[in-house]
Amino acid sequence: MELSYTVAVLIIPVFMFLFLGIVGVKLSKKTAGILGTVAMGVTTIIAYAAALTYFFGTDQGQVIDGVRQQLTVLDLTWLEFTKNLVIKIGVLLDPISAMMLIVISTVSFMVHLYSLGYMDGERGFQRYYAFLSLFTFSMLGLVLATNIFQMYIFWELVGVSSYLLIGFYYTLPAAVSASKKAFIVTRFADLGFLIGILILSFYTDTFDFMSLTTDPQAAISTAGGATFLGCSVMTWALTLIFMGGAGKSAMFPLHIWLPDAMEGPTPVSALIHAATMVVAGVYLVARLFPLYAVDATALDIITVVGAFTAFYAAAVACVQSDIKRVLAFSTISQIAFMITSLGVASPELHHGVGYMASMFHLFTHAMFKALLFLCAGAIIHAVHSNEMSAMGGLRKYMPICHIAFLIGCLAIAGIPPFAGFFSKDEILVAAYANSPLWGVWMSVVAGMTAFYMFRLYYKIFWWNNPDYGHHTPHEAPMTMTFPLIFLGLVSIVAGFIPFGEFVTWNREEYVIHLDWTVAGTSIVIALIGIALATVMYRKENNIPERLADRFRGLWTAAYHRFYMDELYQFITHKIIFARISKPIAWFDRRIIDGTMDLLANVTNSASFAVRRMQSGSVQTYVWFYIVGAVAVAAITIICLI
Amino acid sequence: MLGGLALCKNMKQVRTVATVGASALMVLAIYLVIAFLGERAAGNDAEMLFTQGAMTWFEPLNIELALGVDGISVVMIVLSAFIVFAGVFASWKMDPLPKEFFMWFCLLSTGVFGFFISIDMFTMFMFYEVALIPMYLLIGVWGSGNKMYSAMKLTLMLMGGSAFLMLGILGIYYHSAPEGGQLTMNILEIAQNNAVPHSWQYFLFPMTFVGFGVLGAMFPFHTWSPDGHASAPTAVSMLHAGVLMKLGGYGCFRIAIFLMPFAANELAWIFLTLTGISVVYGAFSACVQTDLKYINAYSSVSHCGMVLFAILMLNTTAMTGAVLQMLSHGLMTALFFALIGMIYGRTHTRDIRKMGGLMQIMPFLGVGYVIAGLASLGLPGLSGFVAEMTIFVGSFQHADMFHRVFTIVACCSIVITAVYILRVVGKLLFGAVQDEHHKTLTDAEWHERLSTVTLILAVAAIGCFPNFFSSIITEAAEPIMKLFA
Amino acid sequence: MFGCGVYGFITRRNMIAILISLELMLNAVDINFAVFNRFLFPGQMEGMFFSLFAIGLAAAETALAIAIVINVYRAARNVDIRQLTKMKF
Amino acid sequence: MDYSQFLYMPQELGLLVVFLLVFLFDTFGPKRSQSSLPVLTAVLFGIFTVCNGFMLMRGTAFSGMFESTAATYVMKVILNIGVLIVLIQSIKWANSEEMAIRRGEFYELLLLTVFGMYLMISARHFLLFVIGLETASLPLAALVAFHKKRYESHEAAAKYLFTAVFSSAIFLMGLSFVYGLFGSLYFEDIAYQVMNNTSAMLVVALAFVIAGIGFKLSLVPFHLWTADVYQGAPTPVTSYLSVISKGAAAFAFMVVLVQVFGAAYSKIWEWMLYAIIVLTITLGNLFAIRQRNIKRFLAFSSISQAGYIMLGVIGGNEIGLASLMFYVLVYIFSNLAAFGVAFAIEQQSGKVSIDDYNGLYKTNPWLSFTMMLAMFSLAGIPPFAGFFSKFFIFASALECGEMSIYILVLIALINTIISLYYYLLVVKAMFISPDECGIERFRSSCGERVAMIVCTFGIILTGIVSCIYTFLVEAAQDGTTMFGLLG
Repeated sequence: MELSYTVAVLIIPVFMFLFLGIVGVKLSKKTAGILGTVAMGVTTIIAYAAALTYFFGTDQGQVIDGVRQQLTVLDLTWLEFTKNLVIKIGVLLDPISAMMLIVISTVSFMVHLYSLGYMDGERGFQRYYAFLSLFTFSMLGLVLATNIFQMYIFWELVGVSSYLLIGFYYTLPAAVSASKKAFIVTRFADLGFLIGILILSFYTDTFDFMSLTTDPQAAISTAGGATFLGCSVMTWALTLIFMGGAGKSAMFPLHIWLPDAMEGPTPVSALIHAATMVVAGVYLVARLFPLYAVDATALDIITVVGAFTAFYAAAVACVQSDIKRVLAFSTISQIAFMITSLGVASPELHHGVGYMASMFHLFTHAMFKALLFLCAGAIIHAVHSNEMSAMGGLRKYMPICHIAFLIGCLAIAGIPPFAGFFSKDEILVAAYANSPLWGVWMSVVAGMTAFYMFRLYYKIFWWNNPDYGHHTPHEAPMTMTFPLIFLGLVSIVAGFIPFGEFVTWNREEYVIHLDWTVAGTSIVIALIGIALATVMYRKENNIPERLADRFRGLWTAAYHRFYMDELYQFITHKIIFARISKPIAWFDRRIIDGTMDLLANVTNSASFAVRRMQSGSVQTYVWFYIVGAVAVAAITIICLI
Repeated sequence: MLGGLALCKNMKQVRTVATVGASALMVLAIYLVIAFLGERAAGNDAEMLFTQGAMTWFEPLNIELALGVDGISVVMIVLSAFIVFAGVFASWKMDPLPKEFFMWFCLLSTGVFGFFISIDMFTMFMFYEVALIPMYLLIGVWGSGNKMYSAMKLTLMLMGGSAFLMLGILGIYYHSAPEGGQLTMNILEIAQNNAVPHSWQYFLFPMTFVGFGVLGAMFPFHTWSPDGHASAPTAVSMLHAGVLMKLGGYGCFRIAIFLMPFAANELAWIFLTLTGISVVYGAFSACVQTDLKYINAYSSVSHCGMVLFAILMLNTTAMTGAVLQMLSHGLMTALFFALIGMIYGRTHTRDIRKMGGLMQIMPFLGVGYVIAGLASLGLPGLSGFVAEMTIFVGSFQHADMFHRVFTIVACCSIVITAVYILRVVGKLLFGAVQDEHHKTLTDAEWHERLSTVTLILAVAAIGCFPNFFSSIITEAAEPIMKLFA
Repeated sequence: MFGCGVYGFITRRNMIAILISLELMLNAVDINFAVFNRFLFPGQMEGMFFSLFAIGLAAAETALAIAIVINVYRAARNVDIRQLTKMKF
Repeated sequence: MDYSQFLYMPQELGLLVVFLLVFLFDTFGPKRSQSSLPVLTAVLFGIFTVCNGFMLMRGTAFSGMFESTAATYVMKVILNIGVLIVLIQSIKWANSEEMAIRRGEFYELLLLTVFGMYLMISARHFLLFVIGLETASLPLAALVAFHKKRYESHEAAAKYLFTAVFSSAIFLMGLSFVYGLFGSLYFEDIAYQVMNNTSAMLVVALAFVIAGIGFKLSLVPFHLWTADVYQGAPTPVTSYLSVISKGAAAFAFMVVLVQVFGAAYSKIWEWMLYAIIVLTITLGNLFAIRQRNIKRFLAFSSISQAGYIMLGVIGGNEIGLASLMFYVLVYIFSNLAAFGVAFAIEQQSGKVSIDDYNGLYKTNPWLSFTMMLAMFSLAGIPPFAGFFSKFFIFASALECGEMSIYILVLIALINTIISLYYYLLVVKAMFISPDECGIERFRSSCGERVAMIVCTFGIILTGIVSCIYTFLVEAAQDGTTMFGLLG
């Protein structure tokens, strides 16, 4: 197959990972970094080639009757469970995976480049690049997966590389616990994913995406009317699989790991926790969308979870003071947009526009959120702090960064012609098409998005002019600014890509036409949000404080992220550790072990008890002797009678 | 043709030069695999290969010195060879009485190898006990901590298990042939006769299963494991957790399930419940331990519970998973114990509260530990994932709702595993250095590296190319599981 | 008579007395044999012979026992059997 | 009288020749060369043992009172091996100053008891049986008292003698009932009449007979003399008592129960024996746990071992008999090895407590190695012979396939764990425990070493070399009709 070179996008990073991981220590830091970046550059080129060939190549029968075909480029058997249940490692090219290829390789390459400057001089630089390669490998493997189990495999690998990267500064307790938390929470979600896979494969007897999605109705019907606790097993399976996605994509209530994950190096946050890994959940649902499409219950669950998370995260983002946390909550909120969009994307409604919108938003969001994070990284690099209070008036010191950040904010707020406007608009269209409730809800959230992003923007670049002392912030080096510029440009133009031509739920073409009522409203709402932020945060003033005082309770709750972390803390420490593990350990030591020891002790004391028999006196001996003999006889006689 | 006995003989002669012995063993084991695959490729599809022309040993009881291997025993032998090899290097500087140590160590390995190649219940049982008793001295003499108590407890509990086992074996023997037929100890013949009356199976199945289950650390007979492992010297912990506990699982299916399919089917639910409890219970217990070896021991309880759990699912996939899990757990737990031993050898404590930031001081060991941890919590690309997934998928294929629900319960353990592994890794390796004295410690030496790398490579090999192993195992598991079709 | 012997063995303190009790028991056996032979199986002599042998055995036992009792007396200066409890438990 | 019938008892005659030679040498031999008596005895007995291998004669003598079969012959050979080991072991001891003037008696009495055992084994009439039994036990009382200067020795002798006489009185009482019931003391005659007889008298008779022989075997509750006597007696005598006389009694016990009262098996004595076995094994073990004196410890361990041996009887079949003999053989090696070590240490340092063995491995590795083998073998750990003997004896017990026997075997098996515990305590003392006031390094005497080496090889090889067991099974099956009558 012509596209088989796509495999190279998997092989190069994994090779780099092993290479840098094993011999990296011996290389100089510079060599390691450059090697990693170059390798990533090659990967990017190949990925682009593959994606573009897929989208624009005409001669391979890729498009039949206006439907883009899914191409399985490679499928190697990796592990055979039964005749039909086989894990294969392969490469599946279809619109969404090709799109993801572009997203991942672009952002990853930018981050590699950026890190050359950002991570300069850090301890374990080689290790950092090794992990980045590992991540890229796993993420690409995830999107190119041909079957659900391959996806699960890479899903786990992605989780681990995220764990390793979050915990990169392993001497800091905060980083360690954040990485642990991230891993465990996603692991918990993955449990759902795994069980979902088990159920799904049990009833459909296949892991393969192609066979699962080509005829979803058949797959569902093989499950028959099997139900479990009132719901059909398929709903269970799909919901559980979504749970996996929700964990990775930080949906409420499994979102708690993401803000903490910001303890990792900022480029990592940009790559993993903004652009790529966190959208894996969206991707998962999109991948299995044909199945979800026939199960209204599962879709409803997705919608509700998505919509609630979007609102919740936006609300929290409004009051955070750590810039990376704001961005993290904004990410959660945006991903929730995508999820909601998928949830409302029933094919019957408006040609399933939500699916396309979701993917579109995924694409644009990856670009501008990566941009925002990289900007934030540059800022943090300059002021050595994550806290807003340590910033202000930075526009004079870091002009490029300022512009780039502004572009990002505008994009996320949904101001035309920036990328976010187009994709978000489609989402709102889809939401309104589903029900006005969701439409209004999502519009409000969009407004909040504009508000908190501009709050952030003003707090960083305007607000006041603190005294930076002798340590004046300055613009970042070229390796860091270039990615900013590049991504900024992408964020501006990406919205004009005719996305509907490439990615739709049934892989047929769909022409986007702006629905100006919706678009208009959303622009207005966004502008209101921006205006509000401008009023409150452009110059240093006390409005925010007064407001905060006014709604003290609400503010504190939001600031503490509505105590979700504490709740988890409570569950894990007080319930799981103290109420389950400790008692079990106690039970083990005292009861089970105790029983064993007791057996020994009883034997011992029995031994002590019987020693009286051995009195040393011949007469006692004989007494026992005769009694024994007579007793044996007597008992036997009694038994005989 | 490579008879398995050659392995043992070879071991014994070279006991003092343990390295040569272990390496030779490994070469032989690998040669065995190649020969085995060669035979299979040549179209020899007998159930057991390389059957030594069954030599009658004790004629009155029709005990034979019957040896042979199928896919499952082949992989187990390879596993053992690897761990023995690594164990020898891990105990390079054994002191005092190195000669005796290696002598007992070799006896232990002899028992293990003998067990895996026997297809006669008597020889199997004999090797089983041969493998057990050196443990007492190995722990008692070279162990640490509360070693006498642990050694005694371990030996007595395991011997208690073997008491049930002996009764079970004799019971099977006396029902091994239809009325008037020639009684036999040969497992294959018994399986062929399939003559054990159902009523007796109800009695004998629990006997044998519990007998082996004790060694497989089945709840509630697992308490020897934490104490024993905690007190044992490194190489012994490695071999014990790595191989000896597998004897339990191997025996469970080779004798209990293979010979008494009826009772296996009928009584599976009882033992499933117990093993299911082991899986979750072990994991929870591991969460709150503070001694590295205890953590690992409880984790072994959990993982080995998984082995027995899968065996009881009575289908080929789960069975394959069980054997993979034995392999995987064997290797990674050996790796764990090796690393713990090395760390303990330096810091002289195993209390995770007293250590921290070791990654900075001994990066090699730290990385090794992380890899072992990741293998344990089932990272794809390492062996744990392959094994657990095979088990889960296989178990979930069971037609019975009860089994499937239990599978889900067992699945939960992967989360708990992640919790305790990350807890340890976080406290032990990451963070700030807790004890100033630790800063001067050195990283691994060459023999320690060799031992660690061998195991890591093996773990990764299974993780990356599972189908190679799984096809060998599946093909061996199929004839056994045909009994339940 | 046998019962008497057993009773005597258990209750007497003097070793010689115990020896006498033992003799009683053995004699009871002899009489038993003789009587069974005489009344139940008059046609043969097996029981009688047995009695004779038993008497011989009893004599040997007594001789040996006396020797040992003397030894014990030398060592312990008394013949009280209840003092013979140095080794116990 | 047909003197050719003596040809059927070549072993007894051979033994008598040895006895006479020893006696003559002791009495008339030159005074200076008296110290070579022990060696001479050992050599003579060794020659006799070897010759024994070619002296199998099947047949009966004395109008059926005496019978020689392959089984009895083999049993005697087994005993010979044990006696030979004891003889070799005691060479140095017999030449010690204290023993110098009495060694002749020691050997004569010893050989006499062996003769008694031979009679007991081959007896087919209770008269001969009783004579054998008494010949085997009375001289032992004298042997027990052999330490003239030790008070314990006398106390032990007194205890032994009184209990022994008491038990023989009980046994004879039982026999008189048997005679009263059946009018004959020939085994065959009795065996045919026992069928369907469940009278109370038979039960009492059986109980008394079991008690009488159970005394020799030290089965619970007829065992209480054992520990005291073992402790008090000179160590060679103790080892002799614990293995040889016990082995002979075990065989005789099986013959009496199975051959004579076989027909009453399931009705009467199966259950008696059942209870006795459970009691013996369990109590023996419980007593053994707390012992610190090595000889007392071995005494109690030998009690529980006797319980295991009885499992061969309860099976009541050829395999059972063979397993019993095999068990005795293995037991001879294991226990004599243990006693050999204990004896060597006692000789050297006078220490008899297990606590004194702490750290023995550091100073005397070979002694502790032998001791460890013995302990493992007694505990039934493969690949040592004890494992095989235990396995076979359990196998033979289970052959009848009754559930109750399965339970019995289970109890026995659980008891092996307890026994393993205390055997391991000894091993622990030697290998693991630190030595505070350890025993110094010493070289044991030549005789002791030879004996220990023989035992060590016996422990290692007896099990693995399967032809021994096969041979025993063939011997047990040879020419015996004793198992056909089991009812």
